[in-house]
Amino acid sequence: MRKITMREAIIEGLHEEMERDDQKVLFGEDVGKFGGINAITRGLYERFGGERVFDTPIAESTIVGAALGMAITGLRPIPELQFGDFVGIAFDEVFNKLGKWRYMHGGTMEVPVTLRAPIGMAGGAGPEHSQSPQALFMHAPGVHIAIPSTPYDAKGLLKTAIRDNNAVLFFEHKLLYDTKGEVPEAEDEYLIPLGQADVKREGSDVTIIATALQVQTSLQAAEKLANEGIDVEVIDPRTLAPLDKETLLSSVQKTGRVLIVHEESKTGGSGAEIAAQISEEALFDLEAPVKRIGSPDVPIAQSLHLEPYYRPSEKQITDAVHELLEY
Amino acid sequence: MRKITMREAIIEGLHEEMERDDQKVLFGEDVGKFGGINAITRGLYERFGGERVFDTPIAESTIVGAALGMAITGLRPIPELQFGDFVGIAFDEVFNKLGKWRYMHGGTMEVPVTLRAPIGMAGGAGPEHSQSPQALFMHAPGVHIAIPSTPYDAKGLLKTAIRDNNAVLFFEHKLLYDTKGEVPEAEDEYLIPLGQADVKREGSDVTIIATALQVQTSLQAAEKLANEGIDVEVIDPRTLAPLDKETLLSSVQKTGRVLIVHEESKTGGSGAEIAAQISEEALFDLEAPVKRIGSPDVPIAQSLHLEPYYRPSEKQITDAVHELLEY
Amino acid sequence: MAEVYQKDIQLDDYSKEDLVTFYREMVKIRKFDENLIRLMHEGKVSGFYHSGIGSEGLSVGSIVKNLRDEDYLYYNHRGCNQKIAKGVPLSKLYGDFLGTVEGTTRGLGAGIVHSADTSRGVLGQAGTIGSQFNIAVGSAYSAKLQNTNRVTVVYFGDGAASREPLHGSLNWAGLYNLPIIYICENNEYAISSRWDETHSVREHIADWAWGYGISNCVVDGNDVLLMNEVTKEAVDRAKRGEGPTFIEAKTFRHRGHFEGDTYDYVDQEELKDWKENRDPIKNFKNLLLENNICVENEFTRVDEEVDQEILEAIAKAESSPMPDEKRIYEGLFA
Amino acid sequence: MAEVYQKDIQLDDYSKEDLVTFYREMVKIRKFDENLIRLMHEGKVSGFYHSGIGSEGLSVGSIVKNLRDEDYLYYNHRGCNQKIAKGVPLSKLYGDFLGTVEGTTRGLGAGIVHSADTSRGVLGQAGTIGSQFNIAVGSAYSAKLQNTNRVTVVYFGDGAASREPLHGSLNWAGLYNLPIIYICENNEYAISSRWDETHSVREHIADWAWGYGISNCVVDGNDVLLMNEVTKEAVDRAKRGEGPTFIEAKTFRHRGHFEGDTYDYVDQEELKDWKENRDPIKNFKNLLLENNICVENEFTRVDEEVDQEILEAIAKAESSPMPDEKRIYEGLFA
Ligand SMILES: Cc1ncc(C[n+]2csc(CCOP(=O)(O)OP(=O)(O)O)c2C)c(N)n1
Ligand SMILES: Cc1ncc(C[n+]2csc(CCOP(=O)(O)OP(=O)(O)O)c2C)c(N)n1
Ligand SMILES: [Mg+2]
Ligand SMILES: [Mg+2]
Repeated sequence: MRKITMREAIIEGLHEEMERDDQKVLFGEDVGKFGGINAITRGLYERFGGERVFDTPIAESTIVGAALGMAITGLRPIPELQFGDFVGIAFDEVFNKLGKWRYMHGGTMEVPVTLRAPIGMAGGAGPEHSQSPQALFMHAPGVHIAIPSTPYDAKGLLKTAIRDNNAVLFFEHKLLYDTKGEVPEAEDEYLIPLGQADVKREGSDVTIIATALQVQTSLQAAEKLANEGIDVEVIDPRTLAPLDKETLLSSVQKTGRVLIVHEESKTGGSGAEIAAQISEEALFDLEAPVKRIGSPDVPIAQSLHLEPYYRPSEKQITDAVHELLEY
Repeated sequence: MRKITMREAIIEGLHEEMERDDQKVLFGEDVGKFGGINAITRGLYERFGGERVFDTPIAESTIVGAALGMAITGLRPIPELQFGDFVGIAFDEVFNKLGKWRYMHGGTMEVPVTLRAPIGMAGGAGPEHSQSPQALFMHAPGVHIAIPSTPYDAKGLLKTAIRDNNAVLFFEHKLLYDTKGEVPEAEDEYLIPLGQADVKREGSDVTIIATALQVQTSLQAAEKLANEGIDVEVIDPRTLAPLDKETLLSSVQKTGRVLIVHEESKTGGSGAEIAAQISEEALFDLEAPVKRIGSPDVPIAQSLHLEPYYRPSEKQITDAVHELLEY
Repeated sequence: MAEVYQKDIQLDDYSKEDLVTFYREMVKIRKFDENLIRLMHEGKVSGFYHSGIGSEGLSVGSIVKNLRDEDYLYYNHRGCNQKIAKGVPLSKLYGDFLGTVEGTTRGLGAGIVHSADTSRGVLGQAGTIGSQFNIAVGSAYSAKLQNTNRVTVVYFGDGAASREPLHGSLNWAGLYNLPIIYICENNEYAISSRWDETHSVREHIADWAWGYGISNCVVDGNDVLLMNEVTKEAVDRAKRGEGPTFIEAKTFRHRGHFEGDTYDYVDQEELKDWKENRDPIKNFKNLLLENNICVENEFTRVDEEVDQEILEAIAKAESSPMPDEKRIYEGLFA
Repeated sequence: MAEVYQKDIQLDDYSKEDLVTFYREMVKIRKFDENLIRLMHEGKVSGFYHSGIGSEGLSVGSIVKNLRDEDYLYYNHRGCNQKIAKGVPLSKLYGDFLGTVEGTTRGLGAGIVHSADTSRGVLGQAGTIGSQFNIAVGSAYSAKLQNTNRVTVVYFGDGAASREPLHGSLNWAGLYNLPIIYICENNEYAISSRWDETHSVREHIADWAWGYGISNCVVDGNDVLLMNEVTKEAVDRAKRGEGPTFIEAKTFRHRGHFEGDTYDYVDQEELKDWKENRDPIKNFKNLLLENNICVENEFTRVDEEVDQEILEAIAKAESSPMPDEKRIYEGLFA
């Protein structure tokens, strides 16, 4: 199969879905002629014109609020936040409006919004341009959360998200944009359902549950551990909501040892909910405590020199696996 | 000891702290002459004047942002959000600015802001005026979270919060305002440190960890269970950040059985982080799965008739305790 | 500076039927409100209520002859005035207060906020007042992109106008030249705060729109005909593709912010003046009487018909069941 | 409509010393920037950088003779222009880029955003541009309540001006009559978007302030003396208790939005014109030469002194260590 980058995979997904019908409309800061600051919307303005692909003022809550207003009147908006951190300035729109508008107004309207947002530490962008805010929205009734780790997943999930009649928050880790992976040819269309975890590596000793960039780090750690004869299973939930509990729990049943790895800060991260579910539903399968690795509970320093102390590392993972195996 | 309501306790706390020095300034919507929609700021305008106690326009992100700007220039602001749900429209200010301004600018400034916000379902206020958003801020480096369940705790925590040189989010459950409890006379000043859980009832069979209104519900359930000979311990963390892990873990060690009860929706609630910490640090003390009770993962219906299906009930608690004891 | 909209209105330009319709709709709104308050006192209503009595003219004038079912409307949180004027069935609105499945929310309950009727373009409201500013420009963009000539109208109070999203919204509206009409129901108070104690304006709230190059004006919101005219111009402008309009309509609350509010923070003389001399229904009725368009018993008949309609609506809403617990698990996702 | 600020400036009203100071500060900013870009190319700098070259006059003119250490300043994200003009030591700013403990953040790193120097009233910046609008009114309120006569100045770009918080901020500023000055650095672009493609205004961005009853004007931001005069009036007004001012200062970026930006979305002729004919330093230097206030080699000396100062600052910053991992656990709480 051909190998393309996650950036290319997302661009393809956007082009294909924009092509399918005229209701799709894409907007955000610098997404038009400029093609997006991460070059993810490249070519769309030229192909679909300035009414369907347009630059907005710098006004994030208006961007997300307007997306809702479009969605309930027949469009299928695909807004972009320039940085995922900016969910904070459109928080009410994301948390309370996208997720609840349908339900709280009785359940007749549909909110087919796909909100794209790049996340993660990616080289000295500092405390307000490096965060991974996805966990907050696990507490938000009514929104789906997609967080791909490979080009294949990114394209398949994005297309599903855009076709879904509910709000999907689509978080893209910036350091993954340039990573390559196998993706079917454009003519071989595929979709990945929301709520289906993917076992990225089978194993029988320890289960690692990881998201986004940390899936890659975990797979590298798993290779290292394999050399030592430790057989690690790596699972990527791919969507945090819906969360594919079954796949996670059945792996725990098999291995009895769980490590959760994510880039958002540890306390209150997505690992908290996942660990809680495991301790609620699979306690007696566990042979060791549920371990979590997240970034430290402090704002992210801007210095490149310090960034590695935040980003969960291969070494942290192998150490944690070793610890788990001591039980 | 005299018994006063939580409303009276908070009013007293505010008056005492405003009195201590001129740097305290209190503002929000209708908090001045009107005395606040929950009558919590009653008498302050008359006593401290319109510059230190003032009504603002309806502009929540400005209210919180301005509080930060005041705090770093020598004041000790005590802003009020009229409803806790409105943290959503001041989210970036609360999550990214109050908590991070000091750290991300090198650590020299201080941010002594006490942000008060009434929370909880309290009679048909619907999906955007009934929420309990506190759990979100466990994921926010740099902010403290206080959430009292009694008049005594409310006053003691509030006074500590106002004197603290960091941002404290102070969540007041609306249904607690009229509940009475023992509070020392005004002249007998006391403070309650942040980060110190309170064992509201000692017991040896099951540990219930509950916050806000649910502490009261849990205590009632515990009474019922006591009649059956089941001895329940009820712990109120009082602050979710810092979280008094030691008190929680030592109770778990004693009982081996844990139920967490809170009003925010279950998924991603404060119970997730607490359960995760227990499964990480006290796994082998557990004799039963860690159970959580929260409100359902759907927006809160406006109908009074449906509200009881959201609010964690005594029956849910006693049922859960029975289940835990089956292990 | 925002101009005060004036127009020398010729009653002859209106058919008697239309004039009576204005009267009927205003009365319907008031009686809806009065009956709702009665139901509250009977302990049947969930949540709080913000009475819309005193500003019926504003909603009826702006909506009844100007907006079609397919036009989009975001109402405000005061009364059900705009929803009724836009044609949402009364029984459904009562159902939303009583929590029965007759309500637009099929039993979830809605109070004022959160009822919707997409068949009449009523797209709901945000519990955080002023958040509609963002949402409304989206609907307006939608209409423009889809070439539908639908107009979006967004209602909000003087207080809500101070929310930050207004800026983002006006900027979008002007920039993309959207078919949207902002109607600020300036009743001088936001809960207890008088608007001039919380707003910094050159002279009027509508002046805020001026800087964006958006058409704007101030109008007597209690004059149903003037409201009709000023909104008609705005609707026509929007349909001609000439973009947004901001209308600040002056009115006053006859009752407190919520039922139970002491309402002692307003000047009682001023309140009395608004009630006695500036009541939109009373004045309109007198106008029709003075101009010999109607006689007293025509009004009586309308009043009785409306009473009847309301009692039937209440009966329908009340006789409908409340949902069981399962209802809360329905409809989160499409 | 916002007026274009004009003033017939008499060079005689300025001491030679002050004029040379203006020159020196502008040169310092530019050379700081050029050297930083060099360090970037040497791979020593963390994060991205938004060069401030081309708008030195705006910051120097508004700050150097008008603001005291105790006045509060919120800078924007373009260059370090305002921080340098307000006197933050260069070595500390370089330290923030190089990630050494010499930086104001003692090694956390800051880039442009997030350095602070409270001893000079530099209170930091928000990574979400425009969020300072809210924070700044708090500081201004503080000064007013504490009767300090301190002035708050907040800088932001044309793009940031479209953020929703501007509304809440202008309303507070006008309402509480705060000693605050808004300086909009309108360099016509927000990343790739030309301001007239993203802003709906009557004519100027400053018109937005008009509706609030806030003093406002547009000014040539590349004329250091004009910037000095217009800001002086605003500062005096603020100190007299006459409230806020909104100044829209026109300028242009000589380089792209960030280092590495192709900057091909602007009209290259226009860019050339700004660089050749409207460079604030070049023009000011010519003015002083033409008016026989300085001779060429005086400028050369200043340039050399500044070069020296900058090299020393870099040396100091570079020779200072980077912190170890423990640093990240310091300073979260007071
Ligand atoms: C964002 C937000 N802030 C505060 C409130 C609480 N609140 C509800 S109505 C109201 C006053 C609104 O005043 P105005 O907009 O003038 O409308 P009026 O009630 O006078 O009709 C307030 C403060 C809210 N619902 N949303
Ligand atoms: C709230 C927010 N939205 C978007 C960004 C990303 N961003 C950084 S600078 C910038 C452009 C700012 O333009 P302007 O305010 O005109 O300043 P300039 O860069 O032209 O000096 C953008 C969109 C941000 N940092 N914060
Ligand atoms: Mg009002
Ligand atoms: Mg700009």
